[in-house]
Amino acid sequence: MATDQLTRPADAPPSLGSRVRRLRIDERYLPVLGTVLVLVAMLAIGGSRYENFLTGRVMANVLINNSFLVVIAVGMTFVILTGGIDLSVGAVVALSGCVAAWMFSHGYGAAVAIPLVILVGTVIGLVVGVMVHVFEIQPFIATLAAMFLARGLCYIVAPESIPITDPTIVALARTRWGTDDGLVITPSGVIALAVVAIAFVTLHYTRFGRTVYAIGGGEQSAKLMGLPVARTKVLVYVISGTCAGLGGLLFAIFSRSGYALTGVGMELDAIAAVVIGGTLLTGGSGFVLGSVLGVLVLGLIQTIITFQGTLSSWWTRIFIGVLLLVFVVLQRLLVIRRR
Amino acid sequence: MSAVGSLTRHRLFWPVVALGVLLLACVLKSHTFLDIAVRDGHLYGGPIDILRRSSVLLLVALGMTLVIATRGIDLSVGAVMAIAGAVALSQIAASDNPGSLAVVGSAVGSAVLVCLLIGVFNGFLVSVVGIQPIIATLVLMTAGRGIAMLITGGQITTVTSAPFKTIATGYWLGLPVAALIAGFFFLAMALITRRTALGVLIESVGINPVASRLAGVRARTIVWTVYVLCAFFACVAGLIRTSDIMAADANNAGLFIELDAILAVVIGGTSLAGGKFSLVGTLVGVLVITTLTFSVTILGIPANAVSLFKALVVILVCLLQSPVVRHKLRARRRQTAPAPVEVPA
Amino acid sequence: MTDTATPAPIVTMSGISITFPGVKALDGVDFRLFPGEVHALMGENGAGKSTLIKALTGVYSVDSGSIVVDGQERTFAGPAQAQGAGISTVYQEVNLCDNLSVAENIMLGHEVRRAGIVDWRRTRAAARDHLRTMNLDIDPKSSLSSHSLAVQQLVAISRAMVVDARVLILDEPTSSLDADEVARLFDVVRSLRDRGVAILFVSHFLDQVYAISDRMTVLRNGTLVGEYRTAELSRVDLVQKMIGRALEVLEQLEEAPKRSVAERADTAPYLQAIGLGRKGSIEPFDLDVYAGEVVGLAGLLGSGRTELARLLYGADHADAGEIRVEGTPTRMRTPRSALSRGIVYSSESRKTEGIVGDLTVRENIVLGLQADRGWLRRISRRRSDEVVDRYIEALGIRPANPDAIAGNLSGGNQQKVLLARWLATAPKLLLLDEPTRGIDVGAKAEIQKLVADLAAQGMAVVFISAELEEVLRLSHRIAVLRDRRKVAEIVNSDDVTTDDVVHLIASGGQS
Amino acid sequence: GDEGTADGGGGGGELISVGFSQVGAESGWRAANTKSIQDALTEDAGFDLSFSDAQQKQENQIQAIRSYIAQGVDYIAFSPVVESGWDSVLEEAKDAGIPVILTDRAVDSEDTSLYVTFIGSDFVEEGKRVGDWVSENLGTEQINVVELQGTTGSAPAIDRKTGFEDAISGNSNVSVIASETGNFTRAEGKTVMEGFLQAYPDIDVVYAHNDDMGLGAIEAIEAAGKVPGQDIKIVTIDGVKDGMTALSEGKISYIVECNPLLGPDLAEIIQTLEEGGTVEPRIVTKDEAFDQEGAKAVLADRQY
Ligand SMILES: Nc1ncnc2c1ncn2[C@@H]1O[C@H](COP(=O)(O)OP(=O)(O)OP(=O)(O)O)[C@@H](O)[C@H]1O
Ligand SMILES: Nc1ncnc2c1ncn2[C@@H]1O[C@H](COP(=O)(O)OP(=O)(O)OP(=O)(O)O)[C@@H](O)[C@H]1O
Ligand SMILES: [Mg+2]
Ligand SMILES: [Mg+2]
Repeated sequence: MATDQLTRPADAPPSLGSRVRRLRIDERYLPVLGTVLVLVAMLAIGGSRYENFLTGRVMANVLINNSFLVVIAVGMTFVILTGGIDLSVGAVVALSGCVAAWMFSHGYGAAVAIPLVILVGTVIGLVVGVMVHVFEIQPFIATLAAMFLARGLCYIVAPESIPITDPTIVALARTRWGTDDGLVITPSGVIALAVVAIAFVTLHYTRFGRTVYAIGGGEQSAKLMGLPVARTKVLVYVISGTCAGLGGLLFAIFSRSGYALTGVGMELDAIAAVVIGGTLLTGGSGFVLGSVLGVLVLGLIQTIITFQGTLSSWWTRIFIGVLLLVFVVLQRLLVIRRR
Repeated sequence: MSAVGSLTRHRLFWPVVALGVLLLACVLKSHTFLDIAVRDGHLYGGPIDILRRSSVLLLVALGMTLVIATRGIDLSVGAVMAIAGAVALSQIAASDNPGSLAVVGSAVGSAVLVCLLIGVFNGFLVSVVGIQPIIATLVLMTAGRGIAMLITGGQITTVTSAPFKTIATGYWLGLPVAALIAGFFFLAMALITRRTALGVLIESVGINPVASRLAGVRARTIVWTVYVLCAFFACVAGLIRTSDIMAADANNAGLFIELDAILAVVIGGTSLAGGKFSLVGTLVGVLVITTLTFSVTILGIPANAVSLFKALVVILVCLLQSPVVRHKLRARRRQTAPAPVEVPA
Repeated sequence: MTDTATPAPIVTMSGISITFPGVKALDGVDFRLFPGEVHALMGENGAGKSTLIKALTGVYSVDSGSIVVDGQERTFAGPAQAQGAGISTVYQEVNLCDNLSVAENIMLGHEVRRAGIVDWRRTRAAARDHLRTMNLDIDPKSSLSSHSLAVQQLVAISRAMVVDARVLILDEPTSSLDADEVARLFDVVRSLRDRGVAILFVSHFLDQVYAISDRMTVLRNGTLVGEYRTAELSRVDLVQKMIGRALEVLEQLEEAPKRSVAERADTAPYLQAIGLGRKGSIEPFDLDVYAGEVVGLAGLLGSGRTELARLLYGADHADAGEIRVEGTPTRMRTPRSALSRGIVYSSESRKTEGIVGDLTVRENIVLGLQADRGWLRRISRRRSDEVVDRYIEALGIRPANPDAIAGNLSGGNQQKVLLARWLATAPKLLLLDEPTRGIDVGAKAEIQKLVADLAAQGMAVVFISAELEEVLRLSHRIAVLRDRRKVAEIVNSDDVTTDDVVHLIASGGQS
Repeated sequence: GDEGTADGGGGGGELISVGFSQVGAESGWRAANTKSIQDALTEDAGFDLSFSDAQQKQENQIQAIRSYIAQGVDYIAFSPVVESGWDSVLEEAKDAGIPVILTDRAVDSEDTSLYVTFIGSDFVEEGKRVGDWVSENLGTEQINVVELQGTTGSAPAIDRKTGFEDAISGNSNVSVIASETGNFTRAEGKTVMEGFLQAYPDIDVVYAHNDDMGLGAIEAIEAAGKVPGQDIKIVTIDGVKDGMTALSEGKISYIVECNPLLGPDLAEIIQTLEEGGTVEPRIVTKDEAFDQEGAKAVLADRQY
């Protein structure tokens, strides 16, 4: 696309008030657009380098393998949009997985266990929300403490990894809908997409969602505008916690086990996905769909590494770092060019 | 009364209390904990151990404080530590004479050089390209460890080199060299930031970058500089950590230290939103965290409960330190003894 | 209309006291607001006007005193509750979210919904209607940050109209509006008043206060001076009540003769802009500024005055033309390069581009000096005491405490701190963008006098103000801008009137 | 989208393609393990190896295995990060007809048909052998043992703890007075040991779950002015080169080996399967145990 389409016409001086001509593409979408472009480029490069890469099966796997991360990134998006951050999600995923495994191994049915497992996340989110809002503890620290807490509880609940044999979970893990050549979707994938859809509607079509953006734009202003800042701030952490709880459930389905060391560093993956998706960590600007793209980018990087197949452990890390770098720099340049 | 009041109201009151409580618990468990003995002209004992052990975290937190003051964050410090160790030790290991001062000197020098380059790279991404700090440094957090492993070939490089060993385990004037190094840099930075205008300019950039730029402050250069400083301190920390075990462990050197460092900075009262920072606060934060880690072993907390124990202490300190609780406590005190507030006209 | 007091006040505040660390912002203040009146709250910068408003709407909790709304004692937990009770407020600094669109800012919390889902089409339509009442024809979908401060101020006012309020509070709503917008706003205010809405109005423009208010309450130093009918209080008396003494500077200035610029024809201009421009922000223009001269920039909202000043300062990069300082071509890459050549710029948006909020007054004032010197050579405590004390004194910054946090100062005092920062660097060329915005009468006169004196001492000044009178009073030459283009330049003299300038603006320089 | 028969990127069509998913590169032991596998499954030996490092994340490993299935490799081998949670993906491999071989760590699947064989060490047994040695050689009088555990929750840490406890349970002379995690690293091994030395003045034996922590403990003991191997005895598991060196110097007293060199065995297993043969469902590697003399004997030709 031509750059000049995006610059404002310098001639035709507009009259009072209406001088800001609407851009063909809203500036706010640029980072997401950047993500899409780089994603397409990655697919193209991957497809040209590796056989069997651009197949339905591989693409489906990217979503299937990352459905839990999608859900977590969605929750994280809410928090980051308010200008906060949630470091506890990785540990909450582990905790709810452990609780799930513990409950199943103690004979509770899926009908009892599943809601409770998600509730674990909700409760931790609530604790964080109260710490952040009522006690004005910085989100980074409140969620870091929650991370230690959740991880600590993991060892209490499940000192060893516990397999899950519950028939519902097994069925959920096994079910595949789709075509024979591998373009399939799992119940987890469907749940993830549903969460994305709900989050999208919530963020863009409800007052709560708009308040989230407003808080990110300026908490003080939002307060003075008479918006329910307190409730909203607590709620975003509850949402993030709940998403992490659900993510933990999806992970438990994905791995059919609960393990205390699950999800170490997963919060960074989620944050990276959100940021790659074009959301600003300072809050107020970004889209949940961007976060989904961010997860896909991370998933694709991982896939490319596997397809490459010759990277040693250290080159793997360097490669991931370099791809991340190329990615953020490209995206940044795209955005600057368009400004 | 009012002296006590202003003391308890101080930002660092509760962290210091926490430190005291942890030390007390350790003494109750192990009565000789606080004893300091002189052995071969060196000081030994719990407090000395804590000082020596704080050195690594103090250095990392020192750089982190400055970065955080500019509204940034540096996740790559752990990886930088690993690289510093890998560069230095692989050089010493490759030399014919690992015990020579010159070899150690050049190894340390090249480690510092490499780390400064890393700092320049981080700073460039943040200040020039304009990438959000957490992501900009995430790049090296991931790749950096890979680079360190590339240098060591994935193995743990072990050497025997007396001069290098001195860095972490040596004593000078009866005090551990590591603590002296960290103390030196701490004092140097404290002096530089407060005796020159660097401190206030860093704060200014952290509080309002736009206004600072318009006021003529070299916002970009300052941000760039703090990342270089942060990498440098991480490098020194990495060398100490490496010298401590005389092995370059690319995978585990400084793993998750960024979280501890950030925690220390925040416990010390510096806000992650940037702006006003306190190096003394950071020192207190570092001592609290080091003592906390140390006390886990002394108190014999079961391995499975360590994380929970840490979480509870951190939450408690943060809660007590939070503005709301401090305000509540103050209000209660005022109710019991109402003091007239003098206001200058 | 409502001089024969309406029976019951809708808001009664009595004995309100608020103490901040080190400052008693309000001390036993009483205040009444009746339905169907426009009530002006008057006082110097830092008198406590904004604080009183924030006490009413629950932003601050009061130390003592009671607030009765509609006959009921109330303590609001925050603006949300106050809004619920029918009190709609436009706070002093524009408090909107600049990451959101105009429509969203207006309608936040009041979006048109169907089954809980926001109907954006109707919400935008509603926003457009509200904008129309303010005579603002901008795209509701456009982002708020793309508009100038003045437009943002109008948007903030539009937002206050969304609620069907019984009490409307406007804290300095007109500080960056020009005459047309103010007139428009007053039409709206009058019609609201006639519908029985109680309106609380704060402004430092005495003309406006006299034009719109029915009654006024005067505060000084956090204490109540009194409540008066506007019609019964002369301007001189009002000013005297506000500042506690008579004001002479103002008269002095009125008499100052407009200096002829002929005498400096032989010298070279201090700064010369030739074909300087930047795509999308201002078309190439020529401008000379001589030492000892005040060049005024006149134009409507968004005419490009700020953009022009920013180019001269290097805050934005010019993509055409060149700048010469004392005849030598100079590239203004960053503010620093301008600063090192003695050019300084005081921004119009002090909150985002001026004051460094969490630093102290002292640190803010010496920041410019310090930045110029570099980090290594810190300004000594003695030197900074000297500078800071001098400007606190000269500009009447209150509280006169160099170690107060600048962000906690009242709006007007922050503006003074900003001015002090630049004056302290002893610049050669002073670019002042709305330096008197939100400044009280006394201080405004002081600042105007200061500008005139500085020019007389040989400083070059570029002066931007939404108040044409002010521009006319101070400038030797006036450059007229329209639609981001310089359209005319006139030499000021006693026969130039505001009407002439308005005419020039309207005709685009074609007269 | 099948690209026909151009399998293996144009090399000899006879190569056996193997996908190997490694846990990570968290220790020197692991690096040796990786190297052994990469050295054994070379093209010269008739293999086309796809290697990937999961960086200690189970999700990465599952992703990698799925990816191998999509690529259509002939064999999949992997060292599971954790014991449980592999059923789904192993079922997928089974459905795709790809044999799976587990290396180093086992899975707890009830359905043993999901994988062909497991090759590696028995962690419980390792702990037990150390415990037996301590009990027999040192437990003749009252001794206090402190334990440096591996990463909390990890299988080797749990198993080595269990094995050791089993072995000493019969000997009332041996008591474990403290047990703390050192995360399998030297640095943490050292810090924890420093704490132990502060808190417990009468430590006789250190049992470290791997050599690295043991080496860290040596540093701590020396710094405290005591002599490792005499004042305090150290027993560990793994047998990496640094550990064996310390053992030969008498600083460590006993090491039970945990052999990382699984590459040749893995190659042999695949070759056997390729030729239609069968292998045992569980192949436990022959792990040696060394004392000072034994260490001196093998140290010279120790590869890792
Ligand atoms: N949050 C705060 N913390 C400390 N002091 C404050 C705070 N807010 C206001 N003040 C102080 O209270 C006093 C009154 O301030 P206020 O903003 O009410 O003045 P104002 O009358 O609105 O002035 P202006 O005309 O300049 O807006 C000032 O001295 C100010 O410094
Ligand atoms: N970042 C931006 N993006 C888009 N448009 C902008 C941006 N900044 C300014 N503008 C437009 O350019 C116009 C010129 O702004 P400028 O602030 O220079 O006007 P001004 O003459 O100083 O008016 P004011 O009296 O409002 O200060 C603004 O009204 C705004 O519509
Ligand atoms: Mg005010
Ligand atoms: Mg302007």
